[in-house]
Amino acid sequence: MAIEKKELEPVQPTRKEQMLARFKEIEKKIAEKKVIGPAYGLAKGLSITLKTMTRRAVTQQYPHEVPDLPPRTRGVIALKEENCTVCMLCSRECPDWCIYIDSHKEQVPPKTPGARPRTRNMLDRFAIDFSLCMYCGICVEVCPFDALFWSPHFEYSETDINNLIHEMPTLAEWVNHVKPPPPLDEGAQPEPEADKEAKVFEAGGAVAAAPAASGAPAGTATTPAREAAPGPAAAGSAESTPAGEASAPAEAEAAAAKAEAPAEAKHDEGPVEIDEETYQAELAAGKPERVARAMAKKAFVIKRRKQG
Amino acid sequence: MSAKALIDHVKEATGAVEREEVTPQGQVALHVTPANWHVVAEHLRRCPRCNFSMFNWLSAVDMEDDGFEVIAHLYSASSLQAVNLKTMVPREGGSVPTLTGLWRGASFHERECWEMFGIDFAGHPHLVKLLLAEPFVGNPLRKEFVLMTREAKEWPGAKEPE
Amino acid sequence: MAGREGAGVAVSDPTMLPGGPGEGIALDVAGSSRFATEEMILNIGPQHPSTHGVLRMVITLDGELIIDAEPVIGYMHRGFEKMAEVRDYRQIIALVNRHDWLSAFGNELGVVLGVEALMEIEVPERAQWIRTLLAEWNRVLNHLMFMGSFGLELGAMTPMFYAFREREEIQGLLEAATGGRMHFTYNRIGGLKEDLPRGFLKESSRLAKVVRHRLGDYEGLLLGNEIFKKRTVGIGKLPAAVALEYGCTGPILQAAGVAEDSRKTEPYLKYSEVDFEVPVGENGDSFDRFWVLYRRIEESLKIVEQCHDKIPAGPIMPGKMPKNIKPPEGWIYSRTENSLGETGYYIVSRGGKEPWRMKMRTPSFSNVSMIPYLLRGVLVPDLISVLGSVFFVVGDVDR
Amino acid sequence: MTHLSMIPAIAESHNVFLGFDFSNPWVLLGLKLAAVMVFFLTAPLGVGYAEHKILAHMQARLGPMEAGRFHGWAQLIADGVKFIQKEDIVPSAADKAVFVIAPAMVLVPAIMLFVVLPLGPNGFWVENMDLGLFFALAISSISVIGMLAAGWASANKFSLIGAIRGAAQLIAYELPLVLAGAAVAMQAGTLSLPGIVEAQQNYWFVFPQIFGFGLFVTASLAELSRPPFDMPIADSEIIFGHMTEYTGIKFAFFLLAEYAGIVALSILAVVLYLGGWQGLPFINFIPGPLWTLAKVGALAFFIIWLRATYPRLREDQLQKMAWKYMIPIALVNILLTGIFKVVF
Repeated sequence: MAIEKKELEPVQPTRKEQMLARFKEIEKKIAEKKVIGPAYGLAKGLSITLKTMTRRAVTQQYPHEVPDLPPRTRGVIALKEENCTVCMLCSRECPDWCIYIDSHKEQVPPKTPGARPRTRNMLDRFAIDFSLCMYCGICVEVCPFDALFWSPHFEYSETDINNLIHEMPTLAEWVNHVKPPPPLDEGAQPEPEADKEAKVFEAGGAVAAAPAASGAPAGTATTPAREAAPGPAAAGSAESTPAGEASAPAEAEAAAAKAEAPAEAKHDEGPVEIDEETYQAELAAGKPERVARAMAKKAFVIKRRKQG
Repeated sequence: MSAKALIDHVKEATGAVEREEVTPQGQVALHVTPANWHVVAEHLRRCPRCNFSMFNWLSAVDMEDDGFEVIAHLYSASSLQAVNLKTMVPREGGSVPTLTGLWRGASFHERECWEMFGIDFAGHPHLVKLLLAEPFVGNPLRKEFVLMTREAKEWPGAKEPE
Repeated sequence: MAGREGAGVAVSDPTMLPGGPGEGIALDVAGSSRFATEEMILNIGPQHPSTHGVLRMVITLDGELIIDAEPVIGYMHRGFEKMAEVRDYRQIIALVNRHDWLSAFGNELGVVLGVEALMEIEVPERAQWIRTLLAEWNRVLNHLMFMGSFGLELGAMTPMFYAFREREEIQGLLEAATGGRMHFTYNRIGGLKEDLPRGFLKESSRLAKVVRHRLGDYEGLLLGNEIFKKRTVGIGKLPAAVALEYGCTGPILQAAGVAEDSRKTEPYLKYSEVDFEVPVGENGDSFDRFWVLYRRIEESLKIVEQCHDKIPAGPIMPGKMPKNIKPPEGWIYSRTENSLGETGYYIVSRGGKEPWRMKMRTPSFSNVSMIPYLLRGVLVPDLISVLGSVFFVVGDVDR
Repeated sequence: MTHLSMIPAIAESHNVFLGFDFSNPWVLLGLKLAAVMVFFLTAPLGVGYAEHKILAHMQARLGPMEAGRFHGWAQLIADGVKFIQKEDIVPSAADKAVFVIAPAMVLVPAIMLFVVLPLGPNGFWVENMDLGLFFALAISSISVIGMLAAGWASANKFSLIGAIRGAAQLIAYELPLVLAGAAVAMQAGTLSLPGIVEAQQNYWFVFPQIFGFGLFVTASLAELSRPPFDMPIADSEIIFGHMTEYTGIKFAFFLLAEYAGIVALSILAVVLYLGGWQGLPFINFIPGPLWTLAKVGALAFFIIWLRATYPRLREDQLQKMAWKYMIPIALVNILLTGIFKVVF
């Protein structure tokens, strides 16, 4: 099957002039170098490397010098477990099926005496298998209650792949590394919900300071996705969030009413401290300090919930 | 050459076009029978008016009961026109004449399509596995071929919060 | 070893034969034909320093002269097309980031443009401009990588480090906006994930100046270097007709003398509103391919700079978006001029959340299928010069 | 015109070593051997470390910074320890005896080269041979046998290609090297290396022998397989040439020989062309050995600088360069030197 060779028109006539001009430029370039001499290029190269040698090196000495990563960096996924309502959205939207959630329903005594007791979902297990995770951020994006955050933290390598399944205490621990979202570009459209989200962020105590307000408000990370989130999920979450609950998501909803928010935060969501008992017990059990601290924090939150 | 002019021209010149298709986005598809596959392709390649000198890609789509739709995407660098040449072959024993004699680049694409769908390319001089390992059994892109990663693992999202 | 070896080596693909060997160099290697020498089969790869990835070349040698070459691919086949069939479109964006990991942004762009066209979604102006800006930055990232690695393969290691110096800064810039250094996952059907952070445009324009300034280093170390010219001029000449037959696109086709660039011929995003040129080579040899790459960086920086002034204020997602991304029944072939050439996604939708079929047309696949044409009749050192200038990413070849 | 007998330093007793007079020949021998080994083990490490740092800074990096705290000065020592600890693998298909002996065949000539190289006046050398220059050039080309042996014994196609390239290259470049050296010997009127240095009292030979110097440096680079002539080990084509299959301490021996080669050929170039230990006028108070080391350092820097800057040539282009250009130029150079000697 021999091919009949025929010349095809390689270039569109409209661009022919442009091409010719380009060719001339190449020829000129080549000619220029010829004039200067055959060793011009060799000498030029030497001068470039020598010049670079006199400049400062760009290396960052990593372990001694910690990189300053931007807030949006997808380093690791942090979980603010108080905010999780076990809506399962993240687990279902995950392309890698790497988020495992266990939960149970619990009867919660009514807030006002005489009202009906409510049931709510209690999170038993929230684990992310980082050996499967592809760091796409869809879970963070779909989370309707801001329980998941991206943290720029990246130093969690393990020597055994099984250790990359990180459970709730560790995920909660990483919330400490979350940075506030950066202020948006001047041309960005202000998000109507952004104010509220910034509040949620503050209330969580994840970071000391929310972004300096300055015109454009922060925290649009989840907004577009929320609009696009499938209907049933949104409905489901509404069901699982009984009104008047002192839970974090409810607080998020209520945060619009500005006066209430701080009061409630005081009631339930103060700064997370360490439960000394658990901490010592965990340490004695030979757990790493980091894990022990996380477990202790968890114990503290659970205790506080029981008291409250 | 506009899409319409091209379709008319090919229809007239070869008489082998079963049906044409222009999508709302303006993309052109010519449907032919497997027997006319090579004839139409040769016309598109050789006719100076068409001059589809670029073989862009070739693949297939599993149409379930209808069989497989084989698509060759051709492009003309002179008229900046693209055309999808399509034909339908049965699920089992489907065969299409090879285009390797017209465009050298067709070889790899046909080998890939052969291993992925099990469509034979009659006359291909070197029809062996390309991307898959030699001992691999099955045609992965057929719909009946299950994706093991989705079968072997339980979907964690299947749970309802209880 | 048995299976692949037997299939590949014994009968090399005869379709490669017409058209004759690559007219690489005039062979005046002392009388290689006079001796009755035995041919040697050499496996280059799958693990070899110059195949940047797991491409394997089975080459038949007479001395150092390559008589036949066959690429053996598939070592990194991950079944992307099958995987795409069980993912919804948002998940696919994260998936396609990863087949050509050096031009992740361009890949996701191809998918979202296709789905948007199918669903007839109007993308806000601001989002389109930001997409254009980031796509060009991604192109610069990719081209810098190949410029550096080409130098490294020819034995000049410094350009590689310079390339990474620049890449590091650009990656930092893109990370500030997208959160990823390589896999951006920044596009969404209809627009973008989130808006640019404050100060991004300022930093971007500073960086554009810096990179443009530092391009001179590459010109001095490679393009203008006599040894580099000796190694590349006239090596691996690819005629335009052959390049088209193999479906080569991007810098390789442009180096062969065809000004085909879908940013010009079928403008998408905002490419019709910015001013840039498509560099065209003369001889289609390794030097021209490299030169086109170099010029493409310059042109991309030009586009980047124009974008800074033209990005309007406004939303980044359309006001009315359908709740579920379910394109209507139909098909579309969405092609974009990606860093290495034409990346296309043939999406067949049956109205579901997931595509019925998504064929990925990747530039590297076509480029690699063309390599044997260039390799016949060149020397082993020129194999490196050819492999380095036929730009491919192995993940993009094998998908 | 200088004559051998006119040079005072050469006339000194053979018992003088490093400026001291020794009466016991055994002590002298032991000291000489120890000096060669110490120099052989330290100077290449110095060059190796300099290469790490200079390359790094030319590439906008820092290079080693950890080993030994201060700017990674102990990096090469750490490397050596690592090499010793590594598993010593001999491929099953290899020709074992040859495979094992090949590194020694490369290493020993590199050590022997240091016997004749003079660093300073008054006995800063081990042996002042009358045929010093020829000895040096002859010994430096023995390593090609080790290279071929390594390539052949490895039973690896890449090694074989590398070894054959290396052999072809060494043979091609030995010629311009020797011819350039011959012109210097003619000019100096002696083959003794200290004698050649003494002959440069008035002016360095780099001035009359500028072409010879260029040839000598280029040919040395080719002989050392240093970029831009590193095709025998071209790592992007043939992995690492004849060293591909070597691991651990054997591989370290090859590397040590390479860096010792840089030092040795730099000293040789300094001795032949740059006046050896002869300092510049007015700053003559600096001792001779320091002058030599400074000049060697400058040459080594230049060699490293080339590595940072240039891509490598192709083997056939290199051969063409040797046979078509460099050897004729070297011959013409000898002719001109001869005319120069006769006329003046």
